Amino acid sequence: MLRLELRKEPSRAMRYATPVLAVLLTILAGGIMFALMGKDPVEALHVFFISPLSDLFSITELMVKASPLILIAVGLSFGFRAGVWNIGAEGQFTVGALTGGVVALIFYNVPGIWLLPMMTIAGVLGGMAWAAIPAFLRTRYNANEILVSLMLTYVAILLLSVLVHGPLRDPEGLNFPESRMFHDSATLPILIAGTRANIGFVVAILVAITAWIVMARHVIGFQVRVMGEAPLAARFSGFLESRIVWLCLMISGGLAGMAGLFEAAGSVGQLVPMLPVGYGFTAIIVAFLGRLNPIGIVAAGLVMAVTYIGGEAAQIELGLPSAVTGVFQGMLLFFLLGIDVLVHYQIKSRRPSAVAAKS
Amino acid sequence: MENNAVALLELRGISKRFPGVLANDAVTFSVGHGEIHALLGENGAGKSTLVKMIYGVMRPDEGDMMLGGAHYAPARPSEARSHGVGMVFQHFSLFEALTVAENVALGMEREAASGDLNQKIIDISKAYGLPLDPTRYVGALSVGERQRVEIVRCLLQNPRLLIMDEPTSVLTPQETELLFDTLRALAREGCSILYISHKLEEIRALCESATVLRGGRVVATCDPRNETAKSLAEMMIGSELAAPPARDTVPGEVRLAVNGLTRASDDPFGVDLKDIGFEVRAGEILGIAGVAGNGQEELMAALIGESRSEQAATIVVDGTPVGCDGPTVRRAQGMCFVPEERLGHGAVPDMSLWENTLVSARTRMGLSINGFLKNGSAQAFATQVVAAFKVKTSGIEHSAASLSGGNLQKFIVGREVLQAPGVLIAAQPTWGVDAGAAADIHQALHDLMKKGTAILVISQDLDELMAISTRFAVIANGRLSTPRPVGEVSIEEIGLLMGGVHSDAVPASEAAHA
Amino acid sequence: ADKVKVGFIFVGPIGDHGWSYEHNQGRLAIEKEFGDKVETTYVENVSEGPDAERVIQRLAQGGSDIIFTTSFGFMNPTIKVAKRFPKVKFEHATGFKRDANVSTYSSRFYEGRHVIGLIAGKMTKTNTIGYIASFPIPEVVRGINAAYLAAKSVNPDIKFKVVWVSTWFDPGKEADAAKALIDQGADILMQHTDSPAAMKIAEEAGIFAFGQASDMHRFGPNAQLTSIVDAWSPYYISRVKAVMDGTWESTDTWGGFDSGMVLLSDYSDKIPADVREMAEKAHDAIKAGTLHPFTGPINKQDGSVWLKAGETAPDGDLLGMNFYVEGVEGSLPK
Amino acid sequence: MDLTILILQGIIVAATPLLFAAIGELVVEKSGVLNLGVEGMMIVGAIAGFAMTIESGSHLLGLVAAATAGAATAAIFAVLTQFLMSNQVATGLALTIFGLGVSALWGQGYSGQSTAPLARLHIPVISDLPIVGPLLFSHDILVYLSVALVVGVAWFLNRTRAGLILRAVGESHSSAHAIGYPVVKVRFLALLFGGACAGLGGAYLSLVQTPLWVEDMTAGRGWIALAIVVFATWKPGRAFAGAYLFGGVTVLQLHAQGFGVGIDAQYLSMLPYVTTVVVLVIISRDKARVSLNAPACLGKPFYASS
Ligand SMILES: Nc1ncnc2c1ncn2[C@@H]1O[C@H](COP(=O)(O)OP(=O)(O)OP(=O)(O)O)[C@@H](O)[C@H]1O
Ligand SMILES: Nc1ncnc2c1ncn2[C@@H]1O[C@H](COP(=O)(O)OP(=O)(O)OP(=O)(O)O)[C@@H](O)[C@H]1O
Ligand SMILES: [Mg+2]
Ligand SMILES: [Mg+2]
Repeated sequence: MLRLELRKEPSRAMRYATPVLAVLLTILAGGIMFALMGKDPVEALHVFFISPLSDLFSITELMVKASPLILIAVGLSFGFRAGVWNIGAEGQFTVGALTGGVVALIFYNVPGIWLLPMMTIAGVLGGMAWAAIPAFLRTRYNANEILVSLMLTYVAILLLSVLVHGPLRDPEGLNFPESRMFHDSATLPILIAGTRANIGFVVAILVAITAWIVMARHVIGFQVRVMGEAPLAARFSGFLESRIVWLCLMISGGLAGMAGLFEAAGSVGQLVPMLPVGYGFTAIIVAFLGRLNPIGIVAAGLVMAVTYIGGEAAQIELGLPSAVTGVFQGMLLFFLLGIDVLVHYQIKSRRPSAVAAKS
Repeated sequence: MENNAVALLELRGISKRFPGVLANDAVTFSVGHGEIHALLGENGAGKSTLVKMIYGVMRPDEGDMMLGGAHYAPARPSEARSHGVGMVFQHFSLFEALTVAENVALGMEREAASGDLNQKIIDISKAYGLPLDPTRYVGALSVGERQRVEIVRCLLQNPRLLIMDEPTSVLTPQETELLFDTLRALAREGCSILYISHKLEEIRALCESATVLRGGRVVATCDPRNETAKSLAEMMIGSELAAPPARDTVPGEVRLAVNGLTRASDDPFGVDLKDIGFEVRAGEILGIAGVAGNGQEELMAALIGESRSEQAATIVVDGTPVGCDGPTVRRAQGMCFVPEERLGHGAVPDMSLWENTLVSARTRMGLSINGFLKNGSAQAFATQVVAAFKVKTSGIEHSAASLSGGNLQKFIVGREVLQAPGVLIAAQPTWGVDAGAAADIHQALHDLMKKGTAILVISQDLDELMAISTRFAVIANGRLSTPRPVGEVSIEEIGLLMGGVHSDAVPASEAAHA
Repeated sequence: ADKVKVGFIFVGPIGDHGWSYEHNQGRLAIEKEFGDKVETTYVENVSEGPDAERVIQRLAQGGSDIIFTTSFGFMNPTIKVAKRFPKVKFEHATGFKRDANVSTYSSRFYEGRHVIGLIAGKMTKTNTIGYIASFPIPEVVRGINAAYLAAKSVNPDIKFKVVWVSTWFDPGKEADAAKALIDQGADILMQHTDSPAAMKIAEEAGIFAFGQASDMHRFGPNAQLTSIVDAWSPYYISRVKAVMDGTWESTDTWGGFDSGMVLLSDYSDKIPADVREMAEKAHDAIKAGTLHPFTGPINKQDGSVWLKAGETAPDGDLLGMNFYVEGVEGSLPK
Repeated sequence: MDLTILILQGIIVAATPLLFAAIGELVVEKSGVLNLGVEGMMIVGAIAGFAMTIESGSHLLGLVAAATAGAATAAIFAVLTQFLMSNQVATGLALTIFGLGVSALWGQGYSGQSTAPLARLHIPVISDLPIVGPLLFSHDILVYLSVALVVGVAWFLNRTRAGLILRAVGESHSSAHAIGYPVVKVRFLALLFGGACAGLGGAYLSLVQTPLWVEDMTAGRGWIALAIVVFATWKPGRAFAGAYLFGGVTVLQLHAQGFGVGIDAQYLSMLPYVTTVVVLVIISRDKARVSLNAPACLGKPFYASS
């Protein structure tokens, strides 16, 4: 009979080992699932996990897919550490794309190197503005930010839809719901010619590094950590809860807005109604997979990107349905969360003398 | 009367091990029928652990128990209750958002809780002089009333054995007297009582036998009526007790002035502060006594700046009004604070000791520049605290949660004292700390006072306040009595003040005779 | 020779029983037609956002000879990838951008809408037709106008109630919309969304409905009068054949009844003989090119003249249609 | 029939799945656990109910399967959060993603299949009464079950000892543990109940509302159910009101379009979400009331040493 025993201190070794263990367990469980579906597990796993890393194009696409996940997850990690649950990054992403995109469309025929920075600022501000609503409603009216931010996601997506169907629609586009294509100085510079890998990835990495420094070495990060671990100690330390709530929502909203703008100005190049594809939600998993640590999040973002691109490869090469991706992501998170217990607890076998009933 | 030859409860070789601690080591003793039996020991000696096993919350690793001559091994509290064992917990096991009646029902068996419970509660609480309204929410009750709920819950089940884990630490002297009457009445009816307390005078007054634990082992059995408080204490700690430091300073200028502090509590079940005013001068220790839950938390929050006032002048430090400022500004002005709750308030449990210095010493010790943390300086400061206050730890990298309660308390007091504050405000500075460490902390406060710091100590421990403070006041229901020199107040008067009878209403001399 | 590799990218799940389902039927038809001379692959549930370009490129890299990108939102990604893979042939559904190796194709669903409009106009007892619409894009607006004009032509009292559900695919919402329309007196439902939920509701309510995209008979054996079926198979087979023969060229196909790309499923026997005859006549006339569903005089909703008497709508107007014709109630986003 | 009655009937259909999910989650939260995976449990219930009904031809078996599948999904959450002490927010999100994936995989063979909708009750005479007949006595069995659940849960929580214990566990798990209540077991059972309810809510979509199986058919209703619990301030009666309010706004905006109000449909589609936020704010403003009703241990992990 096994039981869990609280460790005196969280285990550092386990903190690093558990994500790896979780990925391995997911691969194992995935192999079993493929076998049950009548596929050769080795081949299927190869397609799912190795093929996305096997050529330049795939690797650049991994960067494209991972960039928004990393940006959003890094932002969310601040809130999640402080106990501020912004579940509506998807909406902030959408509004950021919208506000930044509007700048691009206003200057659709005015090129200039100032344009992209201006769009980025507009995108960040848009994301912040959308996140300000749950921040205000929580700090002022005590309204649960999980639900408010989530409801606002639906509103944001509908807002994008109504604007792209109406005022932002491409005048030469036969009234189809798409904006004009952004011109060159309104699109993100490409890193590797002939691919879609753009400057957004570099920005995402820089943001992650900055966030790591802030989290580890700056009072802002300290505040956030203290708030999450012991809210009373945060008050004792002189940190105001409402200010931390605002701070976290502004950081996560701003970065989600930036990610949205980068999607619009990067891999898509215009505003389309289907721009939000769930990055805001997946980023939540990425944040946890990366242990709410910005550097871990970079790794987790790439792992998550692999599951998406691997999922597509599995469809193309093995004819597996797209639902497999969701099952995979769910399993990965389950394993991670489950195994996480080893960071704080030890598995001990119950002494035989102790009576069986647990308390 | 039942046969007294067989003890009601008999423990034989009970052991219980926690990771790294042997909490109980082959404990053997017995409690007779109708006996009031004391269980003594320092903090962490294993008293609570032992009674939790008797009540079925935990199970012993080794040893057996006999109840009324039969084998007794309760697997869960309900089994203990069905054997006639009741318990009042050290940390209450109540539910704030539930009513008194619901709380009582939860502590009873289904059958016992049936019928007109409200009437039963009213009846029994009247019979024992413990008035209670069964329909009120527990969250709205005072601490004393909450304890009544726990006791009534036990009494309703006609217990053979009643276990009380530090029941008086939260009561006024008058309430304590009332409780003792109840317990004596119960004992006369044949109910045995196992009584845990650190208040040795109480034990001498109430109990007819005592078992002393040290480090989980039984080190002595005695009749407390034949002992002195000093001899009991020395049995507990196994060595001589140090004398309290002498109070030999002359107060200087006013360093902390609080005027007309009125504030509604943030907690719906909290206590509002009403027009609190006092001064603390350099070189003096003002002690504030009071029963828990009479506004101490709110006062502490207002002084720290966790809850701010609208008027800056309500709190003045060295002539600077800081009533509207937060803790950081107040610290810059010279204030330091030791909150009552160590883990989670004074320290972040999962952060290392050196990171915990950043919680309160950033400003005064210059542990950050431009918002960037100077980890090296923080580590150096933490090392200094650990050395100066003899904190037992294997390193400043270890988490606050890994320290024992007393050592963490030493660390927190040290962290504040070493910041050389002009004003130090400490709540329960020695709560849960053993006699040795308590003496060290008292000495540190004393030294600080001598250096000209104005110190305010809020405590429930009257003995402590009497020992260290120069002036003394009582907080009751959000009001503070007028501070007076320690020598001038009697225990009876304090009792009345703690019960909310104000010295403003009753002149001190009269109160003393009341 | 090597097998011809054919790639597909679908916007929804192939199990949606609407748009993606029918495109997948076309894929299966290719496999059936050419057997082991072809190899098909597909990727489903690709959103019309940032992922599309990668998936298309993957299909191209994977050696596809011809790739069908089956939703409007895939237009720009298709064009971008096509530039990088000049040897691969691309076929984009419902768009308007072409290239040397990019063809476009679409169906004149409005021809089907005309016929169901006629049937509905004749068969409604309450003179109220419920119309469940997705998004106000030209194709959907065109469908509403076509059905309305036809219904009006046989029943001057006809009223269309249009409910926009702002989704292509949310069965629950489509069902709620269907119920709302029925409650408001609609006794015939039309839909321009992809799930068969409305058909199910019509069946339950004992009223009539027209299916969309695929034959929804099994969801409403009594309710379905007919369905406008997207029949992509003939087009797909001919395009793959062209690749095999080396005769593939960039083209712009907008096929209707005449090309077999739009079909009406079997008429229900609930349709009275005279109505059926009228419907068949209209169908045949459209097929033969003698009848155009948008033939003037037609005014726009605001009363301004769109088509003069006898004038037929130019394709350009139809492709970008963003106005209601006179008589339709409600407003469109500007 | 009178349009008002028809609209009310429509609202009942739209509200019932929300009510099932919300009342289940309410019990879960009352026990101190926050399970954000309602959407995942609903969709698994939707496919399970549909698949079983197709395979067995029995709606009853379908409903049993839906409840079982919902509970089984919840069991994953329960094991992770109660035994392995994982973070409840993250686990709930994972459950949603997992549920959507698994249901899509499972449902591959069932899309496009069709079953008869769940029969509506018809009581001779009573069901034919004007107004009350169609409004109250002509629904499918699940509508009555959902209402019965509200009453039952309210009774359970406020009038029974087991309900008292459940509330106590949600209020203070350490006190409950100290006086001998099995915290983990209580929470486990509450989670299973919540899962079963969510499963039934899902089955209501696939067996009554549409009724057919399509991927992602819950389309966010699980999240709405979570919002309803908060704005009900954890009271069953108010959860009923919340579900009907949301269902009402959803249905009424469709009707408004049918009547031809000149507002863009997307703006109308935002209404239910905006309403939810507004009501949430109104309810949450009174901090004292929320904190009196909110389970104090909501979302906090519990570890009993020894
Ligand atoms: N659940 C637990 N897990 C691990 N160690 C524990 C646990 N409970 C108690 N201990 C340890 O067992 C020892 C005895 O604790 P116990 O609470 O019985 O002391 P006590 O005599 O009641 O002290 P106090 O006077 O402070 O109440 C202490 O070292 C304590 O830290
Ligand atoms: N839950 C726990 N898990 C692991 N170790 C614990 C736990 N609680 C206490 N300990 C360890 O047991 C020892 C005693 O802890 P406790 O806090 O009871 O000290 P204590 O004996 O009361 O000492 P002090 O008088 O300083 O308070 C410490 O070393 C502490 O690290
Ligand atoms: Mg201790
Ligand atoms: Mg104790």
